Amino acid sequence: MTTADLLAHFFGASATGITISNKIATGYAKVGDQDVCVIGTVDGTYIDNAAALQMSEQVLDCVRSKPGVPIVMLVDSEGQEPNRTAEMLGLPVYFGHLLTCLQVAREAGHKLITVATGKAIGGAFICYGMFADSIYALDSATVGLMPVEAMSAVTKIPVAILEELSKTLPALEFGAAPFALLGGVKAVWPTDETLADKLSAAIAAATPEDTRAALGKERGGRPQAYDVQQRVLAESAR
Amino acid sequence: MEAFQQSFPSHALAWPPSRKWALAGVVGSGNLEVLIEPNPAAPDTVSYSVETPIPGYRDSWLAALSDFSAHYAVGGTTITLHDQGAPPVVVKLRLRQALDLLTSAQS
Amino acid sequence: MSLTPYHELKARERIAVIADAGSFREILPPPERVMSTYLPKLGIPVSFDDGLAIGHATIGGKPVYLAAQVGQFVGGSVGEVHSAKLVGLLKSAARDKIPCVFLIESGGVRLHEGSSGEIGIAEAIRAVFSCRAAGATTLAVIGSDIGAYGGMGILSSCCDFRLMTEHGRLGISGPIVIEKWMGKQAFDSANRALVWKTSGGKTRYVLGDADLLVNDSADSVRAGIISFLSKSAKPDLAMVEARQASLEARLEKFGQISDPDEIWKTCGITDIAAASLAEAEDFAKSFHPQNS
Amino acid sequence: MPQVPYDSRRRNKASRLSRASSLAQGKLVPHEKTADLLRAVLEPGDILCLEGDNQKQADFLAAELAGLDPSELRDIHLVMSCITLPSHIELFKKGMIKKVDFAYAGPQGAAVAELLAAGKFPIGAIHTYNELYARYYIDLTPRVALIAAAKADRAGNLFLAANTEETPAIVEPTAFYDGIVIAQVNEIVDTLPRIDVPTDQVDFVIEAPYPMHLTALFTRDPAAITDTQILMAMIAIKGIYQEYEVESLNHGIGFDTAAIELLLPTYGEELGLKGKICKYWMVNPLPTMIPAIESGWVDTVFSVGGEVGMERYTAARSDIYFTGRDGSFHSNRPMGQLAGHYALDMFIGASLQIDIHGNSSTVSKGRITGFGGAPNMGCQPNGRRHPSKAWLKAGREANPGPGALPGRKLVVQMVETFQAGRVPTFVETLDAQDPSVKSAMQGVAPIMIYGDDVTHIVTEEGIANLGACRTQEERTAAIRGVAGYTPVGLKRSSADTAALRARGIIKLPEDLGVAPARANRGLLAAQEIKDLVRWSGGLYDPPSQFVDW
Repeated sequence: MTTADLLAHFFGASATGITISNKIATGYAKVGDQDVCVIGTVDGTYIDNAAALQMSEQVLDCVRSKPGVPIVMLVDSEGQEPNRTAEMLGLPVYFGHLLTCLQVAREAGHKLITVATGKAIGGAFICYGMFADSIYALDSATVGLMPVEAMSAVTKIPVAILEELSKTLPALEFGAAPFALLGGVKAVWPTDETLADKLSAAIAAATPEDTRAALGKERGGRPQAYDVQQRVLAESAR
Repeated sequence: MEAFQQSFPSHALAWPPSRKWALAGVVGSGNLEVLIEPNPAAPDTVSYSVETPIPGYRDSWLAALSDFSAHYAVGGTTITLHDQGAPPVVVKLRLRQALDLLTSAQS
Repeated sequence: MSLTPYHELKARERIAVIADAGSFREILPPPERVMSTYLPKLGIPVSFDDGLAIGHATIGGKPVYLAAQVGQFVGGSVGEVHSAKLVGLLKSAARDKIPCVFLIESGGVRLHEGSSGEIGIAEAIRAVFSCRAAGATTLAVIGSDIGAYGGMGILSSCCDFRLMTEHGRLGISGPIVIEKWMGKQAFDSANRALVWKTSGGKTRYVLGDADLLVNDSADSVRAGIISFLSKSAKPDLAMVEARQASLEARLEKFGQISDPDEIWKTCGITDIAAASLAEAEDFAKSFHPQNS
Repeated sequence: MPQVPYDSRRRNKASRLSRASSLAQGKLVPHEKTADLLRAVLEPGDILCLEGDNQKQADFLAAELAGLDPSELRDIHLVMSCITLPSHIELFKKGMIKKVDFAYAGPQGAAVAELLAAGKFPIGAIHTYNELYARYYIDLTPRVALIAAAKADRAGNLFLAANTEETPAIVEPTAFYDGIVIAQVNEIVDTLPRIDVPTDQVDFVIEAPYPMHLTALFTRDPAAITDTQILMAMIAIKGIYQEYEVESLNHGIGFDTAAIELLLPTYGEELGLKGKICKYWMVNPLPTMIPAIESGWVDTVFSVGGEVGMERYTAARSDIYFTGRDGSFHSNRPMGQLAGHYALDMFIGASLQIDIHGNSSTVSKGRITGFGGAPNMGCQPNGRRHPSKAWLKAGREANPGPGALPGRKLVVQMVETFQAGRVPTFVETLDAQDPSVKSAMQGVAPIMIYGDDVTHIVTEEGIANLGACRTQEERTAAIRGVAGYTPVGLKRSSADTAALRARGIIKLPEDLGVAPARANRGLLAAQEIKDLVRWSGGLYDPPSQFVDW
């Protein structure tokens, strides 16, 4: 599916309000009758310092000029740019700034909704999409830390072993469905005509509580996280 | 991963120890972590539990642990070792450090 | 009091020299054996604390929550348990409105635990901002050779403040990954001088990414931490707008430079060799960082 | 009447030079014409010497040589000290070499083993350094030598800079027996800082398109020294350096000896040993010696080679190091090895494996590494006559008979009982004794240091004084006594160990008054490379792979 098709699925005719420049989408559109601000990556692009600034500028514009308008984050990015100059100029700080802008928006009453539309991998997902109130993924999206081949290359654990283990450990599997089992996305959406309605409902339902650990426990994909968090909270309260 | 348990006779630890537990070392290449916990039920015995990723050196481990049990009063403790390829000299050093920490005055 | 080089210390030794003597009360201490369930399945040794010691302490008499990562254990990496301990601690800090200090030494997400650590870091980042919203100071202390990379580099950049030594490195992609991606000509990961000039404490301080640069001694780090405990940087629109402008200016000014020495020179450092050798605090005094 | 040869080599050299004459202007040949030059001067069957040791490489000439077609170059008898570069391996893959005599193949050990298995590595013999250089004067004199120098002037004089190494040992026999010497240089200049090789001994000079490869082989980062190594260093200082008053010595390149160097200004000072031990050294300019030098411990250092980054420091410390008229550092491998053989109280080095007889080896199965220079120093110099305190004391302990030398060199092996990954250092039988390894060595096991030469073994468990043992059984019991929890150590009898301890043949840390609890990195005079730079007053320029600031 082309980017234009995808945007049309979500935003209909209002998708014309979204500009794509350097594979970064920014602008305003409507989901049903609801005005939304859109930031995102397309075509699996790598996120660098400039891309982060492009998105943060859009968030700031929204906070300044469109009080309370929900911010929809679309994610189709292979990762952060592995580049020495980017690192030298402080890539993590650019990402931290983007996240801080989103926090300012959240505190100003903007809802934050993410849809992983394509690749949503590693740092590229952490640096904005995973910060949302509610996170969703298309069934065709490839979501996760990294494919098992890449994992194998770094950990030196053979691919066959990782693949075998991933049958019982969704954390090691790569894709939207296993990511949902971990609580990392709330729901996986089929790419069809109902996307706009689903997004609209998701915006309406969004609240800022982070429920991912509870969800991961409930769905069985991340059995320890919630309990450990709760134990720490209980012990620290003594 | 090879795992084994073994108990040795040892003189009783000076009682009571000043802490409920003590940890020495880290799990890292050529190193290990040692957790020592009092076990008053068996004051003249020390029980070891070892996990190591390098199989085939059980005899070597047990000889080192036996020597440590004989040289130091560690009866009435259980000691758990998570190894990542530590040589015996480091094993004995961490055991000593953990024991010192368990019995030293609270800082 | 200790002049021991901070970067040489292990996590628990750091806690011992940073916290007021005897004040540290560990949460989920080693005997609780809250450990990774993934690593044994991969034949990798586990650790009693999963590479993270957390607890309550006082530093300079002020109550804090304190976390220290064990860089030796799977590179200080963040898996399911490790991240859950971080999140629990941060939520405790937000609830109790007391500062949270991280002694960071981590390459980022623990690959062996796949996406669970990734989601865990994302949760921890949300929790960092809960602290900031509550006015509970979050401070990243980066003074180890492993530094703060990957998701931990991003998390550090979300904290109110970053304190670094020249041994510390702050980044996302490590040099080996970049070398693989760009080629050895563009970035030789064995060229440690370039690696440190790219991501090390001095360059991060020059560019304003580290709020404070201190000497590599436990005492200096402790004193530095104390200096932040009564401050916070609660995010608001004015702050992020100013930051947006400064980050844009940085990209404009330095975007075409590839040699980090050029950045130092542009920032007014004339004798690069002497500045490279200088003690961190002397270095920091010698010029005004490019800041936001 | 048969024709008696008088000057056939000289006439042969003349014809080779005339074939090459169109390629050179004087002695200078442009680097683009290197292959043509090699084609012109080389003949099938030549003994060819290619300079390359474990630090300095005639890498451009090696690459040009490997680029020739086997139809142009064949039946070469290669003589060289170190088979180090991929281009060296290429010569064998292409089948150009009919025989090879060498000393060391460390970095290419696995590739050499593979070639050997494929029948493509026709070994003449594997030597120690000085043994090979000696044969350059006897039966392996090169017809053509390809060497490396830092600079040349237009007349063809050469400047070798810090890394003189073995260049003179190659050039002299070649030049004086009508061979041809071709030098690659980093640059050609009008005036040389000093002349190390006169143009009379040089036939051609080529300015290489890139500087010769130099490895910082002797730089040990103090940050990587472990507490165990510090413990062993303390044991060695008290149990050997102090005990024998070792004045002149050689150190290896390991972290164990680096720890000793860094303990001299702290632990050694505390023991009051300054001025009494470690005054005269035959060792490369080790960065980890800077604190000891700056603290006034060291009188002189002579070296077999230079070390990258130590150029300004050595030049500024000409009371310590040997320097030329230009002020810069000078080294010489054969002479350094000779000095190491005859003029030292002690050789101390590490090893990968030691057997129950005290033999040691760095060979592991599947790798052919050879010897290098350690055996030239790690042996008893039976031609030595001058006494020293340490030599006489070790000699007395050996209880020589009326027909024996009165003294012994201290030959010390310093090893941890286990290598990384819990691989035991002490073994009943060396990998070097494996038939597959021996067959490559004409049936002789490649033993680096022989047990009969070794006087002491130092481990983290203590010291075994093999020199004072009376029988082979005693020697084995002493080795088992310090072999810790290795399979070799587990076989010890506590009665034997106690008896040897009572006689002082085994010394444990407590016997020496060494407290293991003190063995930690805080005792090092420098804990990281930057500390060494500070000690040097900014004169040491560490290579960028060692810089983390």
